[in-house]
Amino acid sequence: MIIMWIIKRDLLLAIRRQSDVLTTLFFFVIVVSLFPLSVGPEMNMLRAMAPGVVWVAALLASMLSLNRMFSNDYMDGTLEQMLLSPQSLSLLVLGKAFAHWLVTGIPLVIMAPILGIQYDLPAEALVVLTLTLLLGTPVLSLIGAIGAALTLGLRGGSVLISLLVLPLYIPVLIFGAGAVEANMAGIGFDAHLSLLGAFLLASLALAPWATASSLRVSLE
Amino acid sequence: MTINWFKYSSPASFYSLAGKMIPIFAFAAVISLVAGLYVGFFVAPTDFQQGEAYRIIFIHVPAAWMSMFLYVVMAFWAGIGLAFNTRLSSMFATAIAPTGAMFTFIALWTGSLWGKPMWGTWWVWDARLTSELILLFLYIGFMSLQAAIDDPRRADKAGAIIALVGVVNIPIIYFSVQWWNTLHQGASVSINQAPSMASTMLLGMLIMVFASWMYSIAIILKRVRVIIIERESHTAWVAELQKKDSIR
Amino acid sequence: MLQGINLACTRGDRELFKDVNFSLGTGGLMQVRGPNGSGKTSLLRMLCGLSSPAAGEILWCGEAIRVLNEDYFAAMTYIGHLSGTKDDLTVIENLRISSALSGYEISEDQASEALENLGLGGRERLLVRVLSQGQRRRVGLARLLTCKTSLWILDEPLVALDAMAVKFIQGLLERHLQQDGMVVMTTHQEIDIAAASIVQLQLA
Amino acid sequence: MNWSSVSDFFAMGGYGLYVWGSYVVTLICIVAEIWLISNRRRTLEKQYSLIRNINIRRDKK
Repeated sequence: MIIMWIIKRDLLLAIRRQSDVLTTLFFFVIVVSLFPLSVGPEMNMLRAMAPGVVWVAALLASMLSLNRMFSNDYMDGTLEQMLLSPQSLSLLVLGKAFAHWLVTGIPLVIMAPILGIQYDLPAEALVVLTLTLLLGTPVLSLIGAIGAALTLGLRGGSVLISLLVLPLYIPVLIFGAGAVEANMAGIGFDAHLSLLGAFLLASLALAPWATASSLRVSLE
Repeated sequence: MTINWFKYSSPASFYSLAGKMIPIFAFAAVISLVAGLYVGFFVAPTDFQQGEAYRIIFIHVPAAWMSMFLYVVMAFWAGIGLAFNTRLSSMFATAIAPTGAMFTFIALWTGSLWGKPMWGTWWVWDARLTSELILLFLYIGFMSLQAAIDDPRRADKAGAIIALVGVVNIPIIYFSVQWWNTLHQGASVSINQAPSMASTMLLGMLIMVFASWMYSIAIILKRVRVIIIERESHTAWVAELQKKDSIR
Repeated sequence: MLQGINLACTRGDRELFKDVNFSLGTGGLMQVRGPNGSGKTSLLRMLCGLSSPAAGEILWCGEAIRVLNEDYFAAMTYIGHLSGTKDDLTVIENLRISSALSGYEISEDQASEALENLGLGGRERLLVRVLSQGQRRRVGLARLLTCKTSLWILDEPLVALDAMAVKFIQGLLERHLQQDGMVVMTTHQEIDIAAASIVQLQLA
Repeated sequence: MNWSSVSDFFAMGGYGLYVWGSYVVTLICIVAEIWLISNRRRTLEKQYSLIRNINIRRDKK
C-alpha cells in the first residue's frame, strides 16, 4: 500500500531528526506555561482560561511545523516524484498529513492533560480536553497542508501560512475549547464533540484534494 | 441585434467594452448615492430607541452585505478561472479582493462607531462583528498570497484554491461564531435588527445597497482594466493600443 | 508514442520557445539540445506533465497527457536534475521508497541487486548525506533499474558521473531502447547511443 | 424635515461624532481607492509612452 510507504518514510525521517518533533512539543509547553506568569497565579481565573490557552497553544504549535511539511521534499526533488506517481496524489497527501499528525499532533494530545493539571482542571475536564484535541488536531494537520502546499517556495512562506490557515482553524478552536468549558459548566458536550467529528470527516474528504491541486499549482 | 457574448470573454475586447461601461455604472452610483443619502438623512425619521445614531445603518448594512457578496463573487470567478483556465475571470477575482476588503473594513469601522453609543464600548464580540473580522482576515490572506507569487498564472490558481476553501468555510465559521456568541453572552442589542424599521428607513438602506453595487462594479471594472494592461503588456493587441495612443 | 504539437513556453513576459514539434516512436531516442536558459528543463517538465505548455498539446499514444494523468505517469519515469533522494534515509531505503512511489514495490534483494549494478554495493546501509554528489546521482538513477516503464525522461543524467558510470548508463539506455523503450534526455556531454531512431531537438 | 438648523444637522442629536465619523471614513476609503487605481494607471501610461518613445527612436535609426 502506497500510503503506508509514505507514512513509514515520514516517520523514519522524523525519528532521524528528532529536533523537529521536540521543538513543536517544547513550544507548546512553553506557551502554555507563560500564561500564568503573565496574568497571575489566581487559580479560579486560570481554570477558566485553561481550555482556551491550551487550544490556542496547540494551534500555534501545530502551525510551527507546517512549512516543513512539503518544503524539504520540494528542495530535494522527492516531491516531484510524488506528483508523478501513478498513485492518486490525494492519497499520498493524506498519508503525509497523517504522518504530520502522528509526529506533531499526538505529542500535543499526550502532553495536554499534564499541562491541564498546571491549570488545576478537574479530572473529567482533562479527559474532555484530551478527547477534543484528539479529534481536532488531525483537522489542523489536514487544513494546514493546504496552506503549506500553497506557500511552497515563496518568500516569507511561514508567515503567509499563518495568515491563510489561522482563520480557517477558528471553528475547531471554538468547539474544541467550547467542549471543555461546557463540561466544566456542567452542560453536555456531546454536540461539540460530534461537530468536531463532522469537521474531521469534512476535512478528510476535501482537504487532501485541495492540497493535491495546490501542490500541482505550486510546482508548475 | 445580437451580441456575441463569447467575443467579450477575451481580455482584448473586454477592455474596450469595460471602458464604455464604467461611466454608466459610475453615473448610476452617484445618482443612487445622492438619492440614498437624501432619503437617509432628510426623509427617514428619528428612531425612537437609538435616536440619530441609527443613521450609520445606511452605510453599515450595505458595506456588510457587499463584503460578503463580493467574497462569494470573487471565489466564483476565481473558481471559473481555475476550472476553465480563462484569464479574464481570474483577473476579475484579483480585482474584486481589494474592494471587498475595503467594504469589510468599513463594516467593522462603522459597526464599532455604532457600538460605542449603543453598548458603551468600541468593540463587542458580537457575532456579526466577529464574523466580519474573520472575513477581513480571509481577504487579507487571499491578497497576500497573490502578492507573494511572482508568476501571474500561479498566483491566479493559488488564489482560486484559497478563495474556494474560504468560501466553503465561511458558513461554518459564521455558524460557529453564532453558536459561540449565544453561549457566552445573552442576547444583546443586535445591530441589524431594528425592531420596527420605518419603511422610509428600509427604502434609504436599499437605495444605498444599490449604490454600493454600482460603485463596486464601476471600480472593479476600472481595476480590471489596469490589471489587463499590466498582464497583457507583451501581447500584440496592447502594442496596437499603444500605437494608436488609445490606451485610455 | 510521444508527440509534441506546437509547444510553446513562456517565463513571465519572455517566450522561451514556440512551435516545437516532434514525434518519438518506440525504440526512439530524443536528445534535447540548446544553450543554458533555452528552456530544456522547462520542456522536459512539460513532457512529464509537471507543468502545462503555454500553447500546444502533448500526446501519449494519441491522447493528451493532461487527460491521461495517472495512466501516463504509470508508463513514464522522470529523473530531474535534483537527485530525488532524502539525506536522512539510507541508500536502500531511498531506492525502495522511490520505487514504491512510482508504483513498483521491490524487495530488499531486488534493491540490493540494482545498487550493486550501479557500483553502490556495500554502501546500502549508509545515509545518503555521507555520499558524494556522483554517488547520490547513482542512487537516483537506480530507479531506472527497478521501474518497468517504457518512457524515460532524463534531465542531464550523466552529470557528476565518472567514466565507468557513464558507460553503464549508456549501456542501460541502449538496452532499454532495444526493448522498444523510449528515452528523452538532455546532456551537454557528447555520447553515442545506438538507437533505432534518433531525434535531435535543437532549442534556440 | 428632520432638522431645524444646520448645526442641528451636524450634531445628529448628540451622536454627531459617531455618525459623521462613519461617513467621513467611508468617504476617505472610497476616495483613496479611486486615487490608488488612477495612480496605478498613470504609472502604466508613463511606462508605455516611455516604451513607445524608445521604439520610435529605434525605428528612425
